[in-house]
Amino acid sequence: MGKYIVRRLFDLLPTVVVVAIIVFIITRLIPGDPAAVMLGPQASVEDIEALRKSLGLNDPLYLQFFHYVIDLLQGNLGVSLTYNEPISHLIMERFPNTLILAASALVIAIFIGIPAGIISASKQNSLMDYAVMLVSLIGVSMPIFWLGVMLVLYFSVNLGWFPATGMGSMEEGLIPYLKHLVLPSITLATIPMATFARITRSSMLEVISQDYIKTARSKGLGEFWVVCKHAFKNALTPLLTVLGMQISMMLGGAVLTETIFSWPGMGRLIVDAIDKRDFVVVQGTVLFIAVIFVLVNLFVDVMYKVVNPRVNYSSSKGGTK
Amino acid sequence: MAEAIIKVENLKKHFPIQNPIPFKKSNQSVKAVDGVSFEVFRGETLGIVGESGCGKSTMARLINQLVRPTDGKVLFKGQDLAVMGTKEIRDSRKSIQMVFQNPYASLDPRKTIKQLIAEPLEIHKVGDKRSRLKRVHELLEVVGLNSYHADRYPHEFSGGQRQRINIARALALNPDVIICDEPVSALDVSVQAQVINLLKDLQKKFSLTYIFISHDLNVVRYMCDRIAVMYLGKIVEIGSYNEIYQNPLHPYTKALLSAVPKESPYEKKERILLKGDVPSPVHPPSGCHFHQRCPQAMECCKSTVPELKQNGTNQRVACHLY
Amino acid sequence: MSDFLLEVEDLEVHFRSSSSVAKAVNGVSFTLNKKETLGIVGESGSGKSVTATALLRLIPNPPGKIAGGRILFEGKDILALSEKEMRSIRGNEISMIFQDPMTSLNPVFTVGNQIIESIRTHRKVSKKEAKKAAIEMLQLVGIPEAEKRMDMYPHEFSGGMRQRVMIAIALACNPKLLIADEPTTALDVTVQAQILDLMRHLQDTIDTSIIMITHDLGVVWEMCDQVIVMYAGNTVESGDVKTIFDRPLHPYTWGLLDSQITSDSENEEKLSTIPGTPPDLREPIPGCHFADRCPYAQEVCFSKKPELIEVEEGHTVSCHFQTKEKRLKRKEKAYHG
Amino acid sequence: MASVQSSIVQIEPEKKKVKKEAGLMKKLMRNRLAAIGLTITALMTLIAIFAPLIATHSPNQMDVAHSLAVPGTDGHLLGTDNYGRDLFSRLVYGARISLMVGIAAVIFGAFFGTLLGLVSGYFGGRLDAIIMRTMDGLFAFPFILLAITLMTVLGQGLVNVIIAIGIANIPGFARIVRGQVLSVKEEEFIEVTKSLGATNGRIILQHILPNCMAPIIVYGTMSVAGAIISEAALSFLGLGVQPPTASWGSILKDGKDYLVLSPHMATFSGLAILLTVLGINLFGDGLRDALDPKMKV
Repeated sequence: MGKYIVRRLFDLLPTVVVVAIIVFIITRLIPGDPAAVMLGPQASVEDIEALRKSLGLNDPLYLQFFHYVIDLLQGNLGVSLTYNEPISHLIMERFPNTLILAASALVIAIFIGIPAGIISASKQNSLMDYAVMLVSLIGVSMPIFWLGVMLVLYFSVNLGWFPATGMGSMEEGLIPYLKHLVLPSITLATIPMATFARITRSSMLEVISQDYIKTARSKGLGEFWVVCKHAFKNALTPLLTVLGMQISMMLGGAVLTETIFSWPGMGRLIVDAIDKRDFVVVQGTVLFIAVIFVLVNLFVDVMYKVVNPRVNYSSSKGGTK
Repeated sequence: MAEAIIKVENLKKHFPIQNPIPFKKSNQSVKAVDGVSFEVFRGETLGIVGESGCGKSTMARLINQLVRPTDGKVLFKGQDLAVMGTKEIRDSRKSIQMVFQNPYASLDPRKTIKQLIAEPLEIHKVGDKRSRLKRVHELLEVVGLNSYHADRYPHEFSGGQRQRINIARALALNPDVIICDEPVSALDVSVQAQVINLLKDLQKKFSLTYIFISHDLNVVRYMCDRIAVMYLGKIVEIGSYNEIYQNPLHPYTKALLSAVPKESPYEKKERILLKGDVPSPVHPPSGCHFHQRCPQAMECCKSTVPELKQNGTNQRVACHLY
Repeated sequence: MSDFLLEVEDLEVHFRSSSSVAKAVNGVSFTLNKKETLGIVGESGSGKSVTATALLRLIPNPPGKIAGGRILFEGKDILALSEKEMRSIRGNEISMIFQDPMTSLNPVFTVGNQIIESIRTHRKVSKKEAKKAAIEMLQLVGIPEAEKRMDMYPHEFSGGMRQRVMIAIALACNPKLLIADEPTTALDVTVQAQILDLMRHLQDTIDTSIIMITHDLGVVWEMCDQVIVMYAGNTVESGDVKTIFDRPLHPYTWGLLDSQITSDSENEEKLSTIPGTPPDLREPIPGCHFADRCPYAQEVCFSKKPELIEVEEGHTVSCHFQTKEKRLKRKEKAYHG
Repeated sequence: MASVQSSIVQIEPEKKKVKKEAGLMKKLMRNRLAAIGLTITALMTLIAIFAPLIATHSPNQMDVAHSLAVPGTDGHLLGTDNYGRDLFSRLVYGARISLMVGIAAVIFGAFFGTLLGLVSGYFGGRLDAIIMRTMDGLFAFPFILLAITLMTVLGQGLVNVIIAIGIANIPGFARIVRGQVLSVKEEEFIEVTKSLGATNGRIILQHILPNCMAPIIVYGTMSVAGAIISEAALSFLGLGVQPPTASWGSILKDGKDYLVLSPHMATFSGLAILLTVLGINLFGDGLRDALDPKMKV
């Protein structure tokens, strides 16, 4: 297993390199002079030029890239032009907030979406199945920024049950803290929840027609065990793939959700930074999110191996050892 | 003795296995075909039999260079295909055609029968559109289908009919040799018989040479003039069908023949049951590959690889017993 | 009467699709004695596998449905049992093994786990005892180093070894009947010989009856006492193997026997074939299902379905023409060795 | 030895396929949900095409005196926005933007993605490694984040929205197509074609691409839905089309600011997005079931 993880890490290395290159290129292509933006409209040409120099913006691109890589290797993501703070601090400050939001959304999505999919598959073509499928189809079609706005409209503005914006702090007690969390996490959970339900259903249906399910039934096992033990464990593999992808989608969705609910997370940080043309922050945070995604994928790969013994350490064709 | 149209010399194909440790080259490989030599004479049918994993399918693909060999020669009419460039090989495929095992998967589902059968003609730029169409109708007739089938799609045909379409396509360019890779093993017995009859008729009519690959000893016996028995990438015995069936020499050939199910409820069969499984082609046993399972293994079998030696008129066997 | 272990009467299985109903099994009857082996032969789509699956009531519903007939197992009407009672029969009194050992074991559980599960479903034993029994089963089916192999996954086994595991699972509770659906079709000849040998050997040891479903007459001659020949959802002929071999009466059986390649099929001589293809079972067929392909078919064959008639003790055939002349039309071959 | 397949296959499969090929449309229409989806999609397309005929007002005509009117007042079917512009007319014109961006971006992404996927999957080796690592790299960015960053590079504007969403769509297509190519490549009929002496170009264009079309079409359809949402999201963040051009996302953005005073702006614009996307997804599901039931989207 250790060997396997190391191997996967090596496989992911080029992806990280590509990510770093893409981020670098994109941020250098952002139009507008960051130095000028930073110093404001009253700044003199000389001041701007001085700042450009100190930021290394006048260096040729390859040299800028070289410095960027050197910095990255030292774990240095740069210093924000507008916040005057190291990017790593900003990330450390904001990321836990996003993590809380994403984690609670993921929990909702998994614990509702997957069981719904299983029930739907085991009662194929029943009323229940149609209901789950229709609701989940609406779920995947949902513009979540609209859903967020609507939730605010009904549950905060009209009913006043939950706060519309902001993130509570633990000092106010657990209940207010959770109240702040409810609407954003439901908003963020919608699409993954619906996706899980759909994928669980379709992969369960595929697995249920396999020969080994027939074997399990011919042993005299009850339908519950056939479905929940024999079928589900096999259906997990495609589900894991989707899980990895959904986590990435959620980091994206967080951008929108955090904007709606004024949630002080990474998403807001990025949107604000784009607004202010603070390309160092954009560069750092986007890179950070991409790396998180890569790590999530590594985790998913390792889980594959746990769930599915057929995944081989090597990629040899022959199953013989 | 007839002229050898294909001659294979010391042919090898080793598929490398990726090393689990990154950046390290692996020295392990699957030895699918491991030093095989034989010849095929014009107008005959050479059968290659063996069980799954013995390398017979790779063998088929090596002959027409669908798989490039690791080592060795494939002489077609005296020219070595193994050293040819891509373009020359493409030309050589005009004369060496193939019929595959799975009649369902071997026809592109999105093409009509007409397009499928005309494809080899198009590829090699034979004739114009009209003459190709004429040829398609001719070929359909030859394989026992009707010309009105030309505009249909493969899924509208049964397995047997599809195999006829495959055969028609293989015939389109008037090849010298057709390599048949398990052409009837996916078919029901009654349909099997139809396709076998067709193949035999066509051989006479167009003086074709067949290389017939199969795991079914009865089919091979019925189809072939000479038979090569493969085990773990090597030929263990080769000879005329009489020699192989009446007087099998290699213990593996004997076991294989004895395993064929009875032909009647009255037949009493003496079975030679082999022990265990076929060993991995990654680490084949030392010496004779068969020695661990061989009922007649001797001490020398563990260490020395037996050569394929002449025994009788045309029969050759790779065994220390002879 | 209830000497029989299993009696099947007029079994009908239908598959419904949005626009039509396919009568996959259309009136199959047979009986099976204790310790006997019955072969069901037929080509693709003859309904032989569906029949076998119906015996355990494992036809997927929808789209499939057992539409008629009776299945009596030791006198009990299987079709009348509750799902719970049925479950206590599956894997316990009637077991089944399937064609493809590559796909019929669950890839994500260890082999040992799968045998133990089978035992613990029907026997109230501790995990430890079940494990011991499972190891014994693996040894019984000839798997070397059984204890070590218990913790391995199916993909680490060869095809032959997996089929042995399947047999171990099926026989773990000493069933009275084992249904084997093409158990060796996916295997190489030498492995097939091993598995058939194992099944014969185990049948002697634990006294089960076997229903052997196959398309290979060789396997029937090898294994079976009785045989029924199926064509397009119908039984066309049944009897003990020697009778069917010596005195086959149905033209389809002739075709099947003659299209086999045997050691005395001359290299130069043409193989006999059955022209045409099986009928579409979704269309109503008023007459004999084989009439379309039958070289001897008369008008009546297309309009009236033949009954299954007992022509001699234990030998039944479903054909309108049971006259001696017709029998003579088939050239006699002397097979007896 | 895969010789056995056919022996227990149940009666139908062969003829069933005939029907599938013959009546894709029929099959789709028999699937009631797909029919509903197709109807919604067609309706939206018609609205987009005939927007000038359907809209009751000019979409950009301001009337500050009647701003934030309640639906139904003064001939404003769905009321007015904060500048007094007729909401119904703006939504009708918004359909044009949404559908145009959705379809154009997907065509853009599908074209390049398919090209890369074909090359990568068929030739394999180093080329494959380079292309796929790049795609993995792009894939590592959450879709919307990639679109946002690209928008900041490209600057606002309709064409740039299309390009940004189009680029963000490339890796998805490349992966789907590559996966499909890898499986089609292993099919026996490809080997047959090789054995006939065909060139790689012929094999790719004549045999591989046609056999990849089903997933491309299905994935493409569903991507249009995604692209419409992305456009709306970009406009919602103020990064999409420039005001005063009416777009569902920008209406929703304005609506959010007047949520308490006038919730209908946000409600109706969001409903328009949801309905359209739902219609396309319903249709896409039906297409998938008809063309490529094994696909997971």
